[in-house]
Amino acid sequence: MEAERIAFSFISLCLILFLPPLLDGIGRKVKARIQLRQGPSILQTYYDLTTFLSVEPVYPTERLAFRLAPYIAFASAVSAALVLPYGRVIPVSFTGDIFVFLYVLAMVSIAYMVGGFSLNNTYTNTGANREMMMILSIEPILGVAIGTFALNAHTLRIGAIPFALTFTVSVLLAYGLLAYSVYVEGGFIPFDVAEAEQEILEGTFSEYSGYLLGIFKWALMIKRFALLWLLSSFISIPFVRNVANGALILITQLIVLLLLYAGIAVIESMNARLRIDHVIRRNTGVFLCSLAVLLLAALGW
Amino acid sequence: MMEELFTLTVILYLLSILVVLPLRKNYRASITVGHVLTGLASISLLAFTVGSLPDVLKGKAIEFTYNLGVAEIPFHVDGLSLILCLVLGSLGLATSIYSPRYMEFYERFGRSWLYVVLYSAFVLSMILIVTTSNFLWFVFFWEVMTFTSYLLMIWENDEEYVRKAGWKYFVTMHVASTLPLIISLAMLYAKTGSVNGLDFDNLATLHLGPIYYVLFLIGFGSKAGVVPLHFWLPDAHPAAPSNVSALLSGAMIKVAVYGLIRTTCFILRPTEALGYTVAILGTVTLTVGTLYALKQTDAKRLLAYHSVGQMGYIWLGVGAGITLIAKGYPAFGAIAMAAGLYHLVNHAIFKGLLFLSAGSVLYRTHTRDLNVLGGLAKLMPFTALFTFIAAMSIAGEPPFNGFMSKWMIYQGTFLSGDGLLVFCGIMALFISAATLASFVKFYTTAFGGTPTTTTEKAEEVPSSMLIGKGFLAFLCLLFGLVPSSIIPLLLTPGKALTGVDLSGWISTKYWLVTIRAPRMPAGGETYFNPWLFVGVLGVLVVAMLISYPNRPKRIVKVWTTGEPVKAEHYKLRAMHYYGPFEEYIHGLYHGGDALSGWGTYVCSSLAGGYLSLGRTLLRWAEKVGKDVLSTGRWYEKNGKEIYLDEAVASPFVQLMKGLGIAIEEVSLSYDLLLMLAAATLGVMMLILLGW
Amino acid sequence: MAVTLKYPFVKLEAPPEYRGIPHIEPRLCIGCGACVNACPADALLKIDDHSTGTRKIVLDVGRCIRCARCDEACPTGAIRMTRNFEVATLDRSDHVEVVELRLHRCPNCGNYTDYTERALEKAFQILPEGLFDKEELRKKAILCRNCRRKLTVDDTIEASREVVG
Amino acid sequence: MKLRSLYIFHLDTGACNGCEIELFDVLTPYYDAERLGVRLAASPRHAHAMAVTGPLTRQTYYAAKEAIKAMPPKPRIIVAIGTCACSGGIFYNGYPIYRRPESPREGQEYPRRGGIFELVQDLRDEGEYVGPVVYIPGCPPRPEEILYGVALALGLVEKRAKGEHYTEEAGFELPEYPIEERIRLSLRERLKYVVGYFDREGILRDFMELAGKAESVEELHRLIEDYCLRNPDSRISLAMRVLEREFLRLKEKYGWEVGMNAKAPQGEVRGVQVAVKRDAGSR
Amino acid sequence: MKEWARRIMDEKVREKYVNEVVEKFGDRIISVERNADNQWIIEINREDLPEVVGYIVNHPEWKETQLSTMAGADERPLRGKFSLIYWISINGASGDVFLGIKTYIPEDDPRFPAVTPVHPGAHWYEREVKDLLGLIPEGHPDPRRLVLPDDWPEGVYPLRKDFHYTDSPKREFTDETKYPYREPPKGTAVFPLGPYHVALDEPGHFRLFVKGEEIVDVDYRLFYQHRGIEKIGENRLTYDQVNFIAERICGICGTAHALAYAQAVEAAGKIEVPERAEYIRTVMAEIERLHSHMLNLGLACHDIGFDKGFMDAFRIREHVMWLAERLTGNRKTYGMVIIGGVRRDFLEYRRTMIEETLRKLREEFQKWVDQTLSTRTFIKRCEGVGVLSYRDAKRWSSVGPWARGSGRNFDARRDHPFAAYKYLDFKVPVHKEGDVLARCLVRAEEIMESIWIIEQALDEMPGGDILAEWKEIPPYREAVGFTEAPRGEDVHYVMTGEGNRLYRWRIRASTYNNFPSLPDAMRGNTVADAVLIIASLDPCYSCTERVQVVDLEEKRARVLTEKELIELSRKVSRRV
Repeated sequence: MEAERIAFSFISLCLILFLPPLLDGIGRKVKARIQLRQGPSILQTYYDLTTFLSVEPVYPTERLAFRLAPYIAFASAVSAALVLPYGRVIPVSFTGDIFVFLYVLAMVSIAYMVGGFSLNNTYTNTGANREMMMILSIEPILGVAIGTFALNAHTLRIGAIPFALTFTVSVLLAYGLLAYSVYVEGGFIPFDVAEAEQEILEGTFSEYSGYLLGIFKWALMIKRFALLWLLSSFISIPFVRNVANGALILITQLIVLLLLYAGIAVIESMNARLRIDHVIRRNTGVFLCSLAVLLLAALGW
Repeated sequence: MMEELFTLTVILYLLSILVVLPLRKNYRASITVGHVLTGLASISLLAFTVGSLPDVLKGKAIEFTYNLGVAEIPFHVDGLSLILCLVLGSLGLATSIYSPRYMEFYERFGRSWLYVVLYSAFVLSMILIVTTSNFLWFVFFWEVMTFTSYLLMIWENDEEYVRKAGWKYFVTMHVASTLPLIISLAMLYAKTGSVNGLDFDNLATLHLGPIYYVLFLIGFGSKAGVVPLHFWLPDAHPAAPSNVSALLSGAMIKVAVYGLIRTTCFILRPTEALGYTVAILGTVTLTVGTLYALKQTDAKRLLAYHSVGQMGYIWLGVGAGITLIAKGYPAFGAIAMAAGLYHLVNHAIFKGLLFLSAGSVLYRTHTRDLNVLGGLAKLMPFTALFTFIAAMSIAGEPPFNGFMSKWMIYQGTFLSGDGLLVFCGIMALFISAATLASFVKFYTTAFGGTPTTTTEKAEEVPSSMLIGKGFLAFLCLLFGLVPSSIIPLLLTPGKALTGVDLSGWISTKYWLVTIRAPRMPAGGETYFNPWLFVGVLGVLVVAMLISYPNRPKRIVKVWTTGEPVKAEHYKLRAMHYYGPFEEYIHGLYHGGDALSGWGTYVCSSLAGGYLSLGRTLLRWAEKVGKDVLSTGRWYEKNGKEIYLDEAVASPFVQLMKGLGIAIEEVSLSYDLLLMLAAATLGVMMLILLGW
Repeated sequence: MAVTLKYPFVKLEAPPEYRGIPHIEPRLCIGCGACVNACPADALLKIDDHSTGTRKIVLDVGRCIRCARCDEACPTGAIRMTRNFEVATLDRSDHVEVVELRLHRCPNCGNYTDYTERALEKAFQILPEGLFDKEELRKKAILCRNCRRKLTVDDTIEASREVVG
Repeated sequence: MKLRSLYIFHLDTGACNGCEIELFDVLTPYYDAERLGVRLAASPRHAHAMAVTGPLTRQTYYAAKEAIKAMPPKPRIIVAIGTCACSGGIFYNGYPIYRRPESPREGQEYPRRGGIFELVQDLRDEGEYVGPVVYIPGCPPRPEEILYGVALALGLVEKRAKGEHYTEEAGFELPEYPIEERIRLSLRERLKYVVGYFDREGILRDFMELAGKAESVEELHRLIEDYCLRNPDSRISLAMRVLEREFLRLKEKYGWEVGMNAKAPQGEVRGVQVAVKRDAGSR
Repeated sequence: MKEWARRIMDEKVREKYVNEVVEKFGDRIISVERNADNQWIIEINREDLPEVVGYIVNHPEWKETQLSTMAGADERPLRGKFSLIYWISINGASGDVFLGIKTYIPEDDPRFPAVTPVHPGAHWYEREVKDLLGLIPEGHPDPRRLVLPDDWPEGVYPLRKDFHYTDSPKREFTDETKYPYREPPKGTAVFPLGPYHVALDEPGHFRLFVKGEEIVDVDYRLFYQHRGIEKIGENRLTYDQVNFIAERICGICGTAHALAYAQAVEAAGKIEVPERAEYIRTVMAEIERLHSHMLNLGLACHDIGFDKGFMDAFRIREHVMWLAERLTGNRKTYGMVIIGGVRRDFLEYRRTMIEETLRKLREEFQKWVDQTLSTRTFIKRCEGVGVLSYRDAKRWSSVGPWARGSGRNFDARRDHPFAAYKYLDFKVPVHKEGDVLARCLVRAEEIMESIWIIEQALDEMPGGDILAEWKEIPPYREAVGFTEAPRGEDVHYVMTGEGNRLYRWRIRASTYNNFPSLPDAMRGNTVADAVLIIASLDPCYSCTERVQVVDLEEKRARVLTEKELIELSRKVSRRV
């Protein structure tokens, strides 16, 4: 058992670190195909990343906050991903870890914001500002989804929720809310307002260069991976929870993850970016509707 | 032994009052000496707290009585009191270290002796409030606390807004806080017939009616700044000197929570209705307070609104605890209450620290307007670091203390299996993000970017001020990383209330915490280990830093897309933050416009007598002079945007318009005011002692 | 499906109508400089060196705007737009095409004229047989401008003298 | 140098938009530079390469300098897209165009100076590192050409361009045509007004072939009618007929004796009749 | 000639306009001269400039009248005076008249009363004249530099004849010599957009003064791309060569510029262009419009992150590019138009190619329109954004789809029929809403119209030569040439000179008239929309900005449901 645990933990660490660029590459390829072009190689994101990581950065400020932000973001993203289930193993697990997951993931955004606000540049400032507003508007929806799961499963452990869920109307709706909030939080088009390239030059990133940028981008990819892995675990585990074989569960999770990435690529290429006020309005609307889900859950449906 | 330590604390405070009187010619010396004594007093209070822990954890309270000859003051120190003692001790210590240098900023007002007298009286009154076990004395000290805090608050009395905030505070406290307490005191006195009968033990044996719940809720709620009685707070706290703000926000409003728990849970019975009320009031408070805070660009006003918001968390935790205890989940209820109290301690520490930091900024730059601040991290690195720790704590980021208490509050609400409480938890989660947003703004506008014309001459504050803040920052980390150092203490009130054994529900080993919910599937609970998190994060950061060393060889210009832009213009100002979001919740902010008319109408018809008092006072004020009246008009004229909170409070505003004009006149002369306050105090004391 | 072309990994021909980079066919160029006059971008240079008697027609593809005015103006078809477009390089000297031609030397005074030997030959080709007195023309045309003027003046003086005389 | 990923920042130093749009085109489905790892960067901080278009006006000079200085210190590849960026193009000596003091504004130097090189040289003088410059001439270059240049920068293709220096040794040819040279030149000039400069060479070649074959004016006329029947393009037919008329007119003018292939007609009115016929035929 | 064209080009109608002006100002008019078919030059004293120009431009009945161009010239070698000429076009399907209001300014007192206070559309023209010729407009609201680079010394005027065209005088470049931007209004931050912003293809600096994300005001500095083309054209190049630099004024609408230039010279030199050449010019101009509009629609998608729309628009556009390459030898800068005609003929196979491409294009573009307009996020981003009111459009003399999206109903192709347009039938799409979506729709509809125009032109194309021979152009004659470029009316003013060279050449690109109205469209929108609004202007030539009073009340938001939009797009496509 211990050997399996160590093996799975190691595999999960490898997945966390090295899978996200591949998934990003797949997303890019799918998008390219939808646009009827050949698109980059699936490994292109690795190339991009290694190229960035080999380039010496320039520093527009000597401020420590600016220089440390990418490292913090990276470390937080990896730490957040470690509380998720990989097969039957969760590298780090404890009660209420879903909040820790959210807060640690929020640290990626905090690093993004602090980096963006640490120097006088309206582009980075606006990017950071928008990132915060995104979090503000999506947090209650995520909260309702978690609340519904907690009411249903009576546990707040990510590892335990999918195993303990009983499927009711409210839980199914909560899945929808979770998927929506994961999509928004991941900053996919039309919700990529914080890193909008054409409007605000990728926000905070507009001042990062070289390996600082590489690390930051890597961190964001890991963040997306963590979010989608959470979703894919929630989707896949209830179907395979009686299967004892951890490897099989892991493979199911991976397949669902791939499908999610491909699906997201399709949605992304079919949409224009929204404005931040559109996003807030839409999210608030979803939140108000989601209260009905909570009511259903409270009534036990 | 413990009793003597406590007495030493009291004596040291009294001594500090006496010592400064001969030194009053020398501003600095008197304040330094006074604060050395108060610092020592705080240390002795901390020593008392630590020393009493073993007994208190076993459930034994420390009881003793001071016989003053004319009256006896009984004391009863249990877990709940000790939590507040801890807060008062640590905050008192920090402000005592911080204040001597900081008060130089106010040297032009002179009167150092008075400041020390008031400071000592204020802190001492709070210590006595949380330890005394007699309701009469409780109310008496409560009044002392209100008076001293009022006088400290209007220290900068040549500023219009300070005087305005002062009378707002004074009036609201007397109408909404002291009055209900005195009414309940009178009713209880009528019931028991003796001062001794007002001992808490005795009162607990009485079966008191629901009217007391209402009176206590109003009385303590208004002091704690619970919506809708919070409107005085955002004006009052920024008006005071920052070290006093730290005490006001860090300690005084916590005393109200103590009062609430002490009265409603220990004297009265915890009921479901009470619990829900407290929890919902808490949720409303945290939502309203924080969303208002989001919009502020005045550093201290922002912090003050956050005090409102964070009090909401405390109330939510306590309310959830009361509900669950009343519903028959004693263990889990105790945990939820502990979560609320945990947040109480944490909030005292980080909010104290934040006010001290804001004070440091004010001390060096003479402004608290976040729009004009910037670039201080470079000039005041330690202040920046401490502020960052405090900001991350209040935003609830792991591994700081705010995260631990919020995490426990979420657990307490989400796992309660009660839809309403879950909703409260969701709002708390949401508002946590808003808090983060607000503090990202607070930190980055003041400390981020390049220095502006306002800040370019700033430098780091003196080391004594830094030590004061450093102590609090250390506590932030300590309570975040080693929650088990305080959780057993926090659990004692719950234990005392329910009398159940909590082992198996919550366990604390070294620095590890685990919580079990009532209906949680059994097994598999593991510990949350902040150190593990810190370890993983640290290892990753260090590993990346080693692989990609981060040493700027030279600094290039910021990218301005090719055309040079002045740095001062190339920055979002504090007021620009979160514009679209605020615009979207604009309705909440400005619903007041519509509500104010309606509210005024309803309230005026409901509380005719209440208003006639105001009208009488108005008539009296007219006699005082027409120019004085202009102040009232000023208030009306300049309140262009009527916020929702003020609309709800419109009867109070009506009243205050009258009262305020009177007090305005009085407060123009500080000495007169002092005399008046002393006289009122004396009269009250005489009345109380005479009974 | 994907419509992407495989270029640059496979060869790709430009369409026959394409105006690619110009190219001077050195065997046809007579160094007349018509293209130089026509070029709006001054991509073509005419550099005469009267000391060594050479004329360089320099084509700089890196300055050429590919308007095909030179193609249009060239009397011999020496400069043509090709269909080649792959001229990216790291070294600008790769873009330069130089045709170095000999200038005609005046047999009378020994100075170099401002036209090339080839231009002269081309001129003779254009002149129709028998239309003019070819020998006479040859005698005059090969002279440089100064000598020719002198010859003409001399002739006139002589003729007038005949008339007067 | 072999890069598998190239973030390009686009720097317009006063171009006419043609090159910009072609640069955009390179990213679109038919050319899809992303498959080579090329992406447009949002900020020079991300860029490995700078795609420069335009002749470097004085107003853009300072901003462009800032932009290149804002790049990471290496590799700082410069991709000069278009003739203007390579050498200043048609605008090279306009008054608002930047030139280094030592660069002549009029001159006989070659390769021609101007464009981005002036800025690169200034930066190098200041001690800034600037990587290699890839010159992609064209006005505007085709997207393929830009792809080729980028591929060259990435080391995916070989350089093909080569400077040439011809001297008299290359040999000299005076090509002989079936018809007299001065008539050919006149016809060539006339054709410009009928079908334009581009198509005239082919039509003239065909015509000369026919004229060479024809023994008499009637035969030439017949051959041309044949040719027009075979070739259904009305414009070419028209051109051929115009050529025929012009040819006969010139023959008439210069006299039939000299350098004649097609024999002179017997009667004087012959040429006129042909012309009338052509007018009828072209309707 | 079609009936509508005959009506517009009616001699009586034309004279009515001229006569009214002459009658109105009577004695104050020094001379009236008809210098070309539809062009009159009226000479007046400089004091009367604002009154006369203002009268014609703001004439209440001549609704779509506008200031087309204004040129200053250094006529000191000829007359010892500077000259100024304001060209006003009378549009709106009522008559085909260009009025040139000319005045002379003495050398020793180079001042004239500014027209800008009467008609803001003259703002840049007058600033430009000040920069390049040193003629000072008195009473002009914004005396800042417009065209010349920041490091250009004061008092050197490049367009004066005593300035040699290769000179490039310099002054020290310091913070003081930097362009004096306005101080940001209180409580705003600066959002510098450009010169090197990823969404601007060209350098231009927009200084957005923002409150958070909301744009409060805009200041900007353009003319980064000022290349001194007019000076080069007047000095270095011959008549024929100028065509090629005219084509390189703008890489997107080069043919329109080359055509406008050629038409101006043809009008001045009275050169008759063969009819076939006119048709070929028309086809080329429309092909250019096709690619330009598709480009713009694609870029609008790109700016809001709608990559599918961007890629598809460019994919469809590539057919046009390939077609152009086959027809002219290059994908852009066609090099087709030359004085007197065109340079390449349409052989049969090229005709077939055009027809095939158009068939493909119509089908695919229709699909694109359907798909894009059914993307809700796209509509959401474009609707009610960047609203330019009719009043502003008129005030600033805006042209092209930018103005037609705001309800201005004029088009140089219809109102001043040039090339072969007088033989063809087409509609001018106009939308009244004034937002980005309206402009997108105008462009989409124009694409369909263009396809229809090309088809007609191919069908009706006559035989004959494609190039007229011309020997010499008489010196010192003035004329304007005008075309409807994809972005609106392009006007070139020429004054012929000696030695096969121009004396004065004034280029007025369509964007030049559109740019100053940009701040009006941008105010009140958010930063996120800024690049979209700029893209919807479809800027192609660098111009500059001005200061003016904020007038937000005019802005009306419009609500159009998705269904209506789809209907609309269907309607567009069904028509052709």
